[in-house]
Parts: sequence; C-alpha cells; structure tokens
Amino acid sequence: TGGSGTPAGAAPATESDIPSFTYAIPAMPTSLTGITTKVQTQLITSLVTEPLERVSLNEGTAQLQPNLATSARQVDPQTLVYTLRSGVKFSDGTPLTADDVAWSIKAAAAKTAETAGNMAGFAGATASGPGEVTVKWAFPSVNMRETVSELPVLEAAFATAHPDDLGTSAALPVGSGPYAYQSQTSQDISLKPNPNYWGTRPKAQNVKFTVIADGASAQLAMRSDSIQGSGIADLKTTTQWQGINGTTVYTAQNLVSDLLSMDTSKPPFNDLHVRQAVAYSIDRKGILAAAFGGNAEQLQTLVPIEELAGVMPSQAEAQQFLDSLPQYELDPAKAKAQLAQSAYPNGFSVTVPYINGSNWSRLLVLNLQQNMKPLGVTITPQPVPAGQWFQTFFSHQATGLQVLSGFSTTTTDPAGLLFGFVGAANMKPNLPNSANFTNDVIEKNYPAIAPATAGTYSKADRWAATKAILTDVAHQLPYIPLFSEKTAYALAKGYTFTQNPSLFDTLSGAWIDLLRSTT
Amino acid sequence: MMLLSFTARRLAAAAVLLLVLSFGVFALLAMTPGSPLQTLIGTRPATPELIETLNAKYHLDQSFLTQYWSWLGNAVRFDFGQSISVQVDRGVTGLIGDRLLLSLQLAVYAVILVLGFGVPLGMAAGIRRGRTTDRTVSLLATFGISAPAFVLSIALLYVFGVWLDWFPVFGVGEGFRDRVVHLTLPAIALAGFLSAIVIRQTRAATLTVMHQDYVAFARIRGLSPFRVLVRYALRNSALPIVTSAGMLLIAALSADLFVEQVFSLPGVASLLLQAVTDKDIPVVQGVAVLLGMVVVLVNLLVDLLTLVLDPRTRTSQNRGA
Amino acid sequence: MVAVSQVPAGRARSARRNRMPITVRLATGWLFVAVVLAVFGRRLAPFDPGEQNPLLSVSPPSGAHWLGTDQLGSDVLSEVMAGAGTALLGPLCVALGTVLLGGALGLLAGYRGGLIDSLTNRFADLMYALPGLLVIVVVIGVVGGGYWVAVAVLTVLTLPGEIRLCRSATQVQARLPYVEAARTLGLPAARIMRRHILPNIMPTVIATFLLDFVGALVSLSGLSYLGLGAPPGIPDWGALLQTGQNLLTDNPMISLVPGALIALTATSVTLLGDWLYDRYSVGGTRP
Amino acid sequence: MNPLLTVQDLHVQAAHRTLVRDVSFDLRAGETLGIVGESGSGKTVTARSIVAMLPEGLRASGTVAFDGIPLLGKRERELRPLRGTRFGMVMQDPFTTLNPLQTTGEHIRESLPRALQRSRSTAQAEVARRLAEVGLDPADIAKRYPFQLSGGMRQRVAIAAALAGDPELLIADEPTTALDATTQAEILGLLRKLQTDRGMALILITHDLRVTFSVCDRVLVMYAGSVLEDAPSAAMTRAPRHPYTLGLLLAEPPVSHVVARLNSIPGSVPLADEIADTCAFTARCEWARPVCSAGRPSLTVIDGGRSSACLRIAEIGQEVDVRQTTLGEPATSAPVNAGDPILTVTGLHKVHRTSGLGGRARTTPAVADVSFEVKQGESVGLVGESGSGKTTIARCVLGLATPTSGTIRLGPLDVSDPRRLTRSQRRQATQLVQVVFQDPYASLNPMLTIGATLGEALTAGGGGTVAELLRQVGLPAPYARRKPAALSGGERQRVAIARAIAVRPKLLICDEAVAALDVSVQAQILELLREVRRTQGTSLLFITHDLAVVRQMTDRAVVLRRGEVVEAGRTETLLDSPTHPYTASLVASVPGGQPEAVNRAHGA
Ligand SMILES: Nc1ncnc2c1ncn2[C@@H]1O[C@H](COP(=O)(O)OP(=O)(O)OP(=O)(O)O)[C@@H](O)[C@H]1O
Ligand SMILES: Nc1ncnc2c1ncn2[C@@H]1O[C@H](COP(=O)(O)OP(=O)(O)OP(=O)(O)O)[C@@H](O)[C@H]1O
Ligand SMILES: [Mg+2]
Ligand SMILES: [Mg+2]
Repeated sequence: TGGSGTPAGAAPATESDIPSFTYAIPAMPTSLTGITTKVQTQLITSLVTEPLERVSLNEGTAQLQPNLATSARQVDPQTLVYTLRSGVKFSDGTPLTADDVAWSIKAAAAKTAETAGNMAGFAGATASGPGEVTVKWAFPSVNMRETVSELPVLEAAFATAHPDDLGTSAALPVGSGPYAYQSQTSQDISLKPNPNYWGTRPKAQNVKFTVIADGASAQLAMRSDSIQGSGIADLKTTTQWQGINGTTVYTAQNLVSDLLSMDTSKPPFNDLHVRQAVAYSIDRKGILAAAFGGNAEQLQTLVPIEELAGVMPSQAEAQQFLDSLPQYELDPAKAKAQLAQSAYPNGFSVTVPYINGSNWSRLLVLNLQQNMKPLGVTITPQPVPAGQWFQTFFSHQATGLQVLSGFSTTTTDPAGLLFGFVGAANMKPNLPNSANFTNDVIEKNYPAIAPATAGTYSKADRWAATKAILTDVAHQLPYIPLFSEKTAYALAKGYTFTQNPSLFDTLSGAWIDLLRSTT
Repeated sequence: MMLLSFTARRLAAAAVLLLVLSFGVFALLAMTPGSPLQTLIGTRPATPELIETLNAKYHLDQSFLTQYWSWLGNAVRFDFGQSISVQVDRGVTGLIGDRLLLSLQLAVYAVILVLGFGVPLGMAAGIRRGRTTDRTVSLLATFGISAPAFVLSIALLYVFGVWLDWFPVFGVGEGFRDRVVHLTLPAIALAGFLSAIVIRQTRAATLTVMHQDYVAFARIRGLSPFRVLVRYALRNSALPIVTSAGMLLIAALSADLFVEQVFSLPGVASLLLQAVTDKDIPVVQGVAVLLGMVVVLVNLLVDLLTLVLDPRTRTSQNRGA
Repeated sequence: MVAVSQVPAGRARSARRNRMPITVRLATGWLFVAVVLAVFGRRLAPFDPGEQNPLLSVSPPSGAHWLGTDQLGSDVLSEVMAGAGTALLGPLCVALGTVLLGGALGLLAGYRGGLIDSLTNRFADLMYALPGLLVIVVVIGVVGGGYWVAVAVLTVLTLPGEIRLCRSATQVQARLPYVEAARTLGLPAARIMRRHILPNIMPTVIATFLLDFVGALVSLSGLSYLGLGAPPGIPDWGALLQTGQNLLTDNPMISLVPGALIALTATSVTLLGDWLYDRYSVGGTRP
Repeated sequence: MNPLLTVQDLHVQAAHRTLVRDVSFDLRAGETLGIVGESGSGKTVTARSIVAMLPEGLRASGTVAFDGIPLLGKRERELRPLRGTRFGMVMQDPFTTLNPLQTTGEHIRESLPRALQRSRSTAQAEVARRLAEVGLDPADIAKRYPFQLSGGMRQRVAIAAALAGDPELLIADEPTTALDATTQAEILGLLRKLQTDRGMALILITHDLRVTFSVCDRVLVMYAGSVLEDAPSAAMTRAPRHPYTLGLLLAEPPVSHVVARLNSIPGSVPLADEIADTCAFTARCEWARPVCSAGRPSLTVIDGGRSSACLRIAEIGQEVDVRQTTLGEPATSAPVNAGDPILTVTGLHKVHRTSGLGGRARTTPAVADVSFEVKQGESVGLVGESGSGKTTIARCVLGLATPTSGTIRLGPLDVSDPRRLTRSQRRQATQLVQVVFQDPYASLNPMLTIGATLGEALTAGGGGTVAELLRQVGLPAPYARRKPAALSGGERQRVAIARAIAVRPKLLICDEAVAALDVSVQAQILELLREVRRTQGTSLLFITHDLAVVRQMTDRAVVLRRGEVVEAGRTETLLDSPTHPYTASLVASVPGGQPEAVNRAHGA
C-alpha cells in the first residue's frame, strides 16, 4: 500500500515534454480560490496556488515536504513559524512576500470560507520578518501544521483587489505554482506555464481540465483522444478503462473512510439492537466485490489503520487491536434476532440520503434495503446532490441513517479525522458527529484525541484512550465501518505516472510532477 | 400594413406569454423545498456571517415579489444573475452564451438532415401510398417517432461510434469540418426523431394533396410530373408542415436533452439538466426563459411564414372583395 | 311501397380495411405479452428481481441467468420482467387520466363552447408553448416529488393535446345533422353528449389514448434514464438502461434489453393507435 | 368518317368488384354526347378511364381508342403528350380543381402549348385571350387567386385551363352540379358555345336529364355500371326505348305544373355485381319477366341510331309510349284552406361572427330583415341560391341558432331567443317544429340502431311505437334492428322523416330534404312528405333551390337573395309570372324548364 510503485505493463517513462495534457473532471469547481475542502477542486488549484508544504504518504504515515516554506518550526504547541523560500515570484512577476502568506492563511480562516471548519482554534497569522510567517492557535493543536501547510498561497494584492469575484473567470487568482490560469469557461479550465516558477517544471506544458460528468462519457472521451487523463469515480469500471486501447490505470490506497452513521439520539437508532440489526444486514464483502471490483478494503474501525499512526506503538500492535474488535458480517438470522429484541420488532421505515452519483453508496443502500425487507424494515434510498447532502449532514437534521462517503484527512493521527465522529463537542451544527454519539467512556477519553487538548497527553495515554473509544464504538455501533477506497486514475496511451499518485499528491499538486510521456 | 399590425399584435402576445412563463418559473423555483441557501452553503460551515453574505449576494432575504421584480429588471437586460454552482464572469448569461452556439449548430445540422431526408421520404411515401416504399418509410417513421431519443442515441453511439468506429464518440471538434464530423451522430439521433414526425406529416399532407382534384386536374392537363410535384404537391403540403414547426421545435428540445446527455455535448439542454441536478436555480430560470423565448419566437416566425406562403391568409381581411 | 335494401358501398371497403396488417398483428401480439408481464411479471420471473448476489456482480448471460446479472448480482431477466409493471403503469395512469379528464373537458368545450371553450383553449395555448419534458425535468429535479409527481405533471402537460383533439372531434360531430336533430327533439345536453357524440368520437379517443400512452412511456422512461423517474430499488426499464450503460462491456444485456423493449413497446402501441385511428376515426386531427 | 373516340367493351374493376361493365360507344369529332345516370352508376369511372386517369386500385380493360391510338395500358409518359392537347377534362367541383396557391393566370399559362409559353409577353397575351374567351375580364382576373373568385368564375377558369391546349375532345364531369341554377345555365351555355365555336367533341356527364337534353346531340343512359340506352336526345325525349329511361323521365318533377302523383321507380339502385347476369333493371321493372333475369341483355341497335338493352322493348314499346304521354299530366291544385299562423318570422336578422387570423373577428350577414309566416296546414317554400340564408333561417326557427334580432313565434310561443326558454317551453317547441336535413348519411347517428333512434324520438313526446313509425314511412318493421350503415340513402331519409314526425309536430321543416337523392328516390320521398302533410295536417316549410320541387310541394313561396326576401306569393303566380327580375332569372335558368321544352316532351 502507499503511494509508490507503478502498475505492471505501464510503458517506460521518457523525459520528453508533453505539449498539452487534458484531464477530465466530473464538475466545474464553484470557485478557484483554492480555499476549499473539495479534493476535485484542490487537484486543480494546487497547481497554481501552491501550499507551504506538501503532504505525502510515506510508509503509511503522512510526511511534510518543503514547498513554498523551506522549513517550519513548532515554537510552542500553539505557535508555528514558517521560513519561506526566497526568490519566489508569482506568475505575474511580483515577488512572494510573507504578507501574502499571512493574508492567505487568514483568508482560509475567514468565517465564510469553506475551510473554516478545519481552522477552528486559529488565532492569527503575521509576517514576523522578511520571509517568515508566524501562525498562532488558541490551544495546543496536534494537527495545526498539517492544516496550515496544505492551504493555498495567493497573491494578496490581486485577491484584495477583487473582493467579490475572486475565483471566478473574471478574477482568476494569481499564484506561484508551476502553472498560471489562462482561462475558464463553464466547460474548461486552461492552465499555462508560470514563467516565474521557482521549481523544476513538470513535463506537461499546458494543462486543461474539462468537465465530463459521468464515467461512461469520460471513457468515450479517452477512447477518442479527447482527454489524456481522468480520475475514476466508479472503481468497478477500472477494468473497462483498462480495456481502452493503451490506457493504464493507477490505483493507490488512501486514508479514506466510508461509514454508515446512525443517529443514536433519535428513534429508532437510539436502540442498540436496531443498530446491530442494521450491521448484520449489510453484505460488506459482497459490496466490496460488486461496487469496487476489489479496489477497496474493508474498514475495521472508523478510520484506516494508518490514521492511528500518531498514537499507535507499532503497526503490528495496532493491527492486533483492530483484529480484536467485533466485526459484523451479513447474517440475516442474527439481524432478525436483534430486531426482535429491539423496541421495533416489526420493523420501521427510514429514508437514507446519499450523494447522487456515488455508485457504491447506491449499491450499499439497495443492499441494505433488500436485506432488511424481510425484517419489516422499509428503506427508501434518496440520492441528493453533494452540496445538499453535506448541508443536511452538518446540520444534524438528517433522517438518522446516512452513508458517509470518502471522508479523509491529511493528518495521520486520531486528532485528524477520528475525533470528530464522537463526543458531545462534535454534536453541534457544522461538526461531523452525525451519530450524535457520546457516553461516559467517550467523554472521559475524548480529550486525549481532540486536537485542542491532545497536546497535553502522552502518546501511550492517547493510544489507550483511542483503544477505549474505538472499542466502545465497535460495541455501541453508532457507525458501521464500511470501506476504505483506493483512488484510481486512468492515463491514455502515451502517458504514464512515475508512481501511483496518492490522494495526498492530488491535494498538494505533486501529482503533475509524476506525469511523463512514454514517447 | 396588415403584416405590420399582425406582427405587432403577435409580438405583444409573445411578450405577455414570456412574462407569464418567467413568473411561473420563478414562482415554481421559489416554492422548492429547502432554499437555495442550502446549496450555496455546501460544505462550508453555516456561520451567520456566511449566511448574511450569501443572502446579500443573492437577494435571498427579500420578499418573493421584490426578488422577482429585481430579477425581471435584470432579465430584460439579459442579465440572469450569478450561477450558484459555476462561477464564470458573465454569470448565467455567460454560461448560456458559452453553450448556445453548439446547440444551435446541432439544431441547424439536424434541420438540414430533416429537410434533406424527412421531407423527400415523406413525399415519396405519400405519393406511392400503400406500396413497398410507403410501408417501409412509414414503419421506419413509426419506429422513429416511438423509440425514445435516448435509446436511438445510445444505439448510434455504440454501433457507429464505439463498435464500427466510424465517428468520434466524444467532443465537439475544432474547425468546421471537424465540428461537422463530431456532430454527425448527435444530429442523426436528433434528426431521426424529428424526421419521423416530419415524414408522417409530409406523408399525410402529400396524401391529402395528391388526392385533391387540383392535382388530378393538373395531370389531366398534361403538365410535367416535375411541375405537378413541385408547384402542386410540394407547395401545398409545405403549409401544414410549416404550421407544425412550433410543435416540432418543442419535440426537438425534449429530444435534444437526451442527445446532449448521451453524447456529452455541452449544449443548453445539458446545461439545464446539470443545473437541475445541482439545484442551480438562477441557471434554471435563465435557461427556461431563454427556451421559452425561442419557442415563442419560432411560433411567431411560423405565423409570419404562413402569411407569406399562403395567399389565403395574406389577404383574408379583404376576402370577398 | 317497396324498399329493396341496398348493400351500402362502404361495407365491401370496410371489410378490406378491417384486416389487420401483419405489423399491427405482431404489435398486438407483443403488447399482449407486455401486458402479461406488467401484471404477472414479478410472479413469472425465474428469480426474485430483488434477490442480490453481489459476488456474482455483472456476469454475462449464462444458463442460470439468461440475461446475466447486474451490479448487485440480481437476475437481469427477472428485473426486466418485473420492470414491465413500473414501465407501463405510470404511462397507463397518464393516458387514462388524460383521456378521462381531457375527454370530458374536450367534449364539454367542443359541445358547449363559450367560456369553458375559451378557458381550455387558453390553457392549451400556454401548455403548447412549453417543452413538456423539460418542464418535468425542472419540476422533478428542482422541486422534487419523484415518480408520481412526474406522472401527475405529465398528465397535466398531455391534457391540452387531448382536449384539443376531443374538442375538434366533438365540434365535427356537433355540427352534423344527427346531433342537431337530437337537439331539435329537445334531448338534454348531457344525454346528447353521452349517447350521440361520445360513441362517435370514441375511436379518436381510443387512438389518442394509445398515442398519449406512448408519449408518457417515452417521457417517463426518459426521466428514469436521467435518474429522475422511478426511485432506486424499483426495477424499471429506463433505470436499468441507465445503470447498464456504465456496464456495457461487462454485460450489455442490462441496458440493451430494456432499451429494445421500450422502443418495441412504444412502436407497437403507435402502430396499433395509428391503425385504429385510420380505421375508425371520424374527425379531428392527428397530433 | 372515322370516330374520334371509340370505347369498346370497357370494364372497370376494383379489387373485389366490377364497377363498369361492357360499355361501348363511339364519338365523332364535333359531336356532343351526354352520359346520364344516377349516383354511383359509373359515369365518373367511365370518364376517367377515357383519359386514363383511374383512381388507384381500379383497373380498366377493353378498348379505348382516341383517334385510333389505344389509350388503355399506355404508360404515363406516352399519355402526357396527348393530355391537354388532344383531350381535356373539367371536373365537378370548381372549388377544388384549382391550385389554391397559384393565380388563375398561372393556371392557364402553364397549360398553354410549349411554344406559347416561351415568351413572357406572348404568354401573357394568350392568357388574356383565353380568359376573355370564357367571358372573364383578363386584366382583373389573371392576378387573382382562386379563393378570390366565385364558384362560377372558378369553373370558367378551369374550363379555360382545360381548353388552353386546344383539345379536340372535352369531357365535362358534372361541371355544374356544385353551382347555382343561374350560374349553371351560364356555364352550360358557355360549354355549348365553345363546343360549336371550336368544333370540338364534348362529353357532358350529368345526372340531370333536362340538362342533357338541352345541350347534347346524343345521350347514353347508364345504370349500375352498364349502358341501358343510347339514343339521340330528341328521340329519347319523345319515346324512350328502355323502361329505366322512362322511369327517369317520369320521376323528374316538372317545373311547369303540379302533378297529382309524383312517379317514382320503386326500390333503389343495385351494385354492378348484383346484376352480373340479369338485366340490370329487372328488380325494379314493372314489365320484368323471368326471361329478364335469365341472362344479361346487351345493348342492341333498334332503329335510327338508337340502341337499347331491354329484351322486351319490342313487346312493351307501345305501352312505354303511352305511359310517357299520359302520366305527368297537370293536376289542378286545390287551394288550401289555411288556418292560424303556426310560424311567424318578423324582421329576422342574423349575423355570423367568425374569428379570422390573428384573432380579429369578421362578420357575415346571413339573413337581413326577413319576415314571413306559415299557416296551419300550409306548405311554404323558401327558395334561393346557395348562401342566400335559407338554412340559417331554419336553424333560427329550430332554436339551433340565435337570431341577432327579430322575432320568431311558433304558434303561441316566442322562440326568438332559444337560451331564454324554460324547460317546459322548450318541450312545447319540440312538439311544434321538427326538421329533416339534406344529407341522409349524416342525419342518423351511425352508432345507434334505427329502433334506438326512433325510440329516443318517441320519448320526446307524441306516443306510438317504433313499428308504427316505420310503417308510416314505408319501411319494414325489422329495420328497427339495423344500423344506418345498412340502409340506402332513400331509406335513411325515410327514417329521418319518421324521427321528425314521431312527436307529431305542427310544422315540419325540410332543408333540401331531397337534394342529395337520386331522381328515382327523390320522387318517393316527396310523395311521402305529401302524404305526411295530407294525413297529419302538418305544415311544411320547404327549403330548396329546385324550382320544380317548389312547384310540386308548396302553396306559397318566399324567394331569398343574399339574406333578403325579394319576392313572396303563391307558388303558381311566382313561377308562372315572376315580377322580380331575380325570380325571373331563376325561372329562366331551369334547363329545359321553359314551356317550349315541356311542350316538346308532351307533343309526341
Ligand atoms: N377508387 C374507387 N375504389 C373503389 N370503388 C370506387 C372508386 N371510385 C368509385 N368507386 C365505385 O364505383 C362506382 C361508380 O362510381 P362513379 O364515381 O363512377 O359514379 P358516378 O356515376 O360518377 O356517380 P356520381 O353521380 O355520384 O358522381 C360506385 O359504386 C363507387 O362506389
Ligand atoms: N356558422 C357559420 N359561420 C359563419 N358564416 C356562416 C355560418 N353558417 C352560414 N354562414 C354564412 O351565412 C350565409 C348563409 O348561409 P346558409 O347556410 O343559410 O345558406 P343556404 O341558403 O342554406 O345555402 P345552401 O343552399 O348552400 O345550403 C352564407 O354566406 C354562409 O357562408
Ligand atoms: Mg361522378
Ligand atoms: Mg343550406
């Protein structure tokens, strides 16, 4: 696992230039400011407005590599000082200054910014000297560096000159990355080389992103040489992609969690037996095969094991712990028995919202629908647009049963993603504990994994707390761990990646550096 | 004079119709459960500041009528506001503008095919009523008019694009030739459906016309078959076909939705579908009004064309003089 | 007075027109099968269409599964058979609703004229200016409501055409001497409409019923194809066509068969409707 | 001299039946031939076979030779040079024979010989000449579209177009049936004049014997697809040589005087197939003997260029001649002693509103200031050419239309505004007035049986049974179970009359009740109506454009023109000595209706 190695049969890379490279995206980003939590947007924006440091996966752990910042110093648990690379210029020729960086970080923390949720605790960013930026947090945070490092750096002068339309085609941000925006229409985004780029130029001279809403069309596009690369949203179709003449598919394991969440604060899911009945009604193995064609792994707990890296003593020990947790496989008899013991022995009805277009979510809900039908449980699948799904999800007003798809973080620590799913602190709007799950065990152990407080605990204590929480979750079942999906990319004949790009490479813009021609 | 007053009256009626349509669309979308705010907020935390910003930007906090009034004020200047899901600088107008050309090109291509194949085939069937030509053409037309546009599109795409590899299966092509090649399959899919309607209408019209005494009288006078066909049959059957152009257009718009969808063409119909999926209400409003305008305009043109083609309507006011 | 009855000239001709052409007979045959499937499809299916076997995901046709399986390993043949019900029920409701409502309104407007006539006419004018499918896409996509709202909206949108047809057919009949004679006899309007006009416009009504059905079948399956029609989990031809399109290389049957059946059914109904129309219709214009 | 046209053993076959059988005749250059026969007797099919323009599905066999050139079986390409230049044809309905999108000048120009079309100015001059030839003003008419012309003008244009190629033979298929009596006379005069001027052969097809006799040299009588008699006009009028011809002659009601009993041929016309091997007329012939049904008699020359298909003509000739002279003698019409007025129309106005293109309303005044009355037991005729407002008046009286102004009283009841009537008043009106319409095919609901139709009428009042009603109109009781489709036109009209008299109305309005029927049946219906009037004392308002029918059926008549009354009075006075020029022109235009022609018929 991890972001190295290439698929067998990929043609050897050459060092020749790629005059232009077109990549399919499923939808046009709402905005190109780069201040976003959306992977699909960051894939593009990070090529122009690059981050201070790049996160990459190494041996299952997230590691930070210098980018615009040559180094970062943790002065104290609440303060971080970045030393900026000297001589960096924006694509319009103006030099990058510490003020630009400070402005960018503050912009990402603004209340109206998409990233505001990640920046909870942010207390300020200042240019503390030429080429130096100091970032302060209100409490000791374990993941502040990962959070700040992936933020985009924009040219502040340009951005402040366009307060209303920054990020639209009228005011495409200016950055210091390998590319600069050339144009945006409703259909395409074109990037041209940044003449002032400080680093090694990627092989692709011009990059174009073009909207192709569905995978079948994207396959046709690749078939007819209209695109050279594409992400593969429906992992089941990787073999079809491979069937397109000369196309290579690159997959990489990622720190992604797919979960089923049940609202423990409301009936019928406030009844543990109901939750167990649901757990015994999902054919996880089957869906794994049917929906992902093997390009995913079954999740043993809320997060992939790598995300425990920050607290676990060793991978082996962590794995042993995970293996000891109870797992729920499809078992109609047990499901029936559990429901019979519940307050709803004759079943109930529930609507399950899932993100429209997420094929595996659809299949999962249909599977659940079919398996629970004999128990008298009526499940109504409800596909909704992604925006709407997130809105209801974060409002904690959803129907109770929800499919959480593709949650991920760049922090390989329980304080990155895991903590958010539990605890009273996360039961408020805009926070992700959609199961509204808490109890004494959780509250007692929560501080050890919460970013704001974790800094005061030792690694061993944090591991113990993590184990306690995960054990409780496994028994109380506010969430049913489902899968951890791989990411998959297809490259047309004549192109190759020097290694399988990971999700982190996508977020940091490093993916374009992996691209090579084979001719 | 009569033509002028007629046009003026029809234009006024068209304006009223558009106003009703725009109000209907606006009201319908205003009634949608969950305000557009929901979509606008998306993954962002719904902080009061954000909500305030969005309310101000999209006038969401005003009363329905105020919203409609300001929207209408902008709409008459072809400014349909900002899209919720895609931010391009000319807003919804720009979005539509980007895509209108392609849809128009596709429509023109399809119309050429329809006129080039549908009308002659329909006439041939009408003239050779009951013969093999007629039966074959009629059966094809029945199939064409019944088989959904998406079934036909998918079949064309996979048979002629993927399997036989005669046509490109994706993209719109650069330059005239390339564009024509790229739009061929979609145009055939669109024209297939429209031709079916046109064939049936031309056939019916031709049948009626060919059974008219004036055609028999023309033949008895020994006029050349060409003259009989063109001056008698074609001109007279053209009228009902032209009259139905408005209906054809509506059929075309519905079919276009599927054609653009299946061939992933960035046209106006796929924009509408995309906007609907994203609940991008300003775009839906803009496209709806635009399409309404097209329908109304085409109907107006049809009326004027009928006036030109048919002397009876042209001088109906001084009949009996 | 001697009265020798004469065989009317029409009869010999009608005997000839009565014979169904082979295409119409084939169409009727298929429609019979389709109706049987729509009613009993679920029971006749070799498997429970909902039965899943994810490990058998997307397998090509085989001895056990004649049309292979879909992504969740359900038997495609069974889904297609069960899907007939969904695919045909909605259109049936649309066509029935349209015919009952539109027929009644058209009859009233055509016979009574006056206010009802101008009201229905204005309504029809407005609806004619709307591309029906796009309206439904907007309504269902944005406002929501799903399949049955689509059926309702489609009924409303199909109404004007039906009203117009019945209205003009009624007007043709209402001007005929036999109706005027009935009026001179002082028969109540309701009786004239029911006993005199209705039976005579019935062929038009039935033919348009079938054509409305085709329109609704195409529209509703189109909506399902766009993901706006039948809800997930309910077997439906349009929905199968859509999901199958992504799996064409693995099991083409998932979309091929439903697509072909939609086209076949629609064509069959049109053929039958056209034939009935040509055969029996007395007035009114074809849509 | 060789005949210009030879037709020998012409058979016309549809898919499953024979339409025309064994038709043979010759036509010399410059000769005028009339073909008469009732509806469906095969006249049009015969004419179409001659110009080789049969409708699809019909097949002709036998010989048709034009100037020695066989036409049957020739290809379209070979026929085209002959059409228009050697022979031409004018069709029945002038309203449909011209291309609506083309000016009249264009119609004629395109039919001119090639040589004349070449130069624009010669063509123009030629078009003007041709229009003038048919009596139209070229300067005005050439640029007009057909819809801007009246029916008569259109027929003239059609004739000019048909003659533009200077054909040697013109076939005119009922060229005047769709026109008014006055226009009819003009067109016939024009045809006659053109024929003599050009020395052209003419075949005039009509169902009207009087028209034929007034125009043609020779007459061919067709019946159920066969020719029954072929003779010079004069000879045929004097002494018909076939019982059917005799029947036709007698069935035509005379315009000059009232006859006591209208003669009719019993029964109705059979199909050509039903008489495949009997004499076509045997079923309806009073002289029929078994020998008549033994085989199909062929047309045999008897004397002086006359041929007949009657086997027994030698035996019965004498009797036929006697019948021809004795029957149809004038009867003295007894003056009716009319009672109180049953219908009083005063100052009736009716304006029709139609919405034109673009929503602008147009108004057509249909009836203007019409007043007249009908007394109890009286029969009043409403006469006038097409569009003069006759039907409109009837519809107003019946409550089917609302008058714009004026009053209509039915006995004691004011029915001026039918919408204001109460339910009981409406019921009362039903008992007062009923109607019989023109078109027998649309008069009955095709979905109801005769019994149901009549039963429904009986529920509206009157009393009695369906069987009684059927008996009154001379139909057998089992007809109650039939649908209208199984009845002939005459029978349907009888049912319509039965329905009307079911409620025993005081007044019966007959709107062109016999106009759509063949002469042989027309007389039956007229006689039935007379009987109804006699036995039930019903008043009649008889609407017609046929002066002969007016003469036979009415005591008084009202002449209408463009919605206004031009003259009213006793029928005899009106027809014998019209005072208004319009009435005079109506009377004058009846073909063969002049006393002179009648005398000729009776002089023999
Ligand atoms: N196209 C056709 N197909 C089949 N039968 C036909 C066709 N045209 C005419 N007939 C039949 O042929 C017979 C003769 O018709 P034809 O039109 O010659 O009569 P006609 O003497 O001209 O009558 P009318 O006075 O009504 O014009 C009728 O019984 C008619 O029904
Ligand atoms: N419903 C109507 N709408 C408009 N105009 C009408 C209508 N009915 C009749 N007219 C017009 O009114 C005038 C009188 O028509 P009407 O039918 O009374 O004449 P008619 O004497 O019965 O003629 P015909 O002998 O042809 O039956 C005509 O000019 C006709 O065109
Ligand atoms: Mg005829
Ligand atoms: Mg009339």
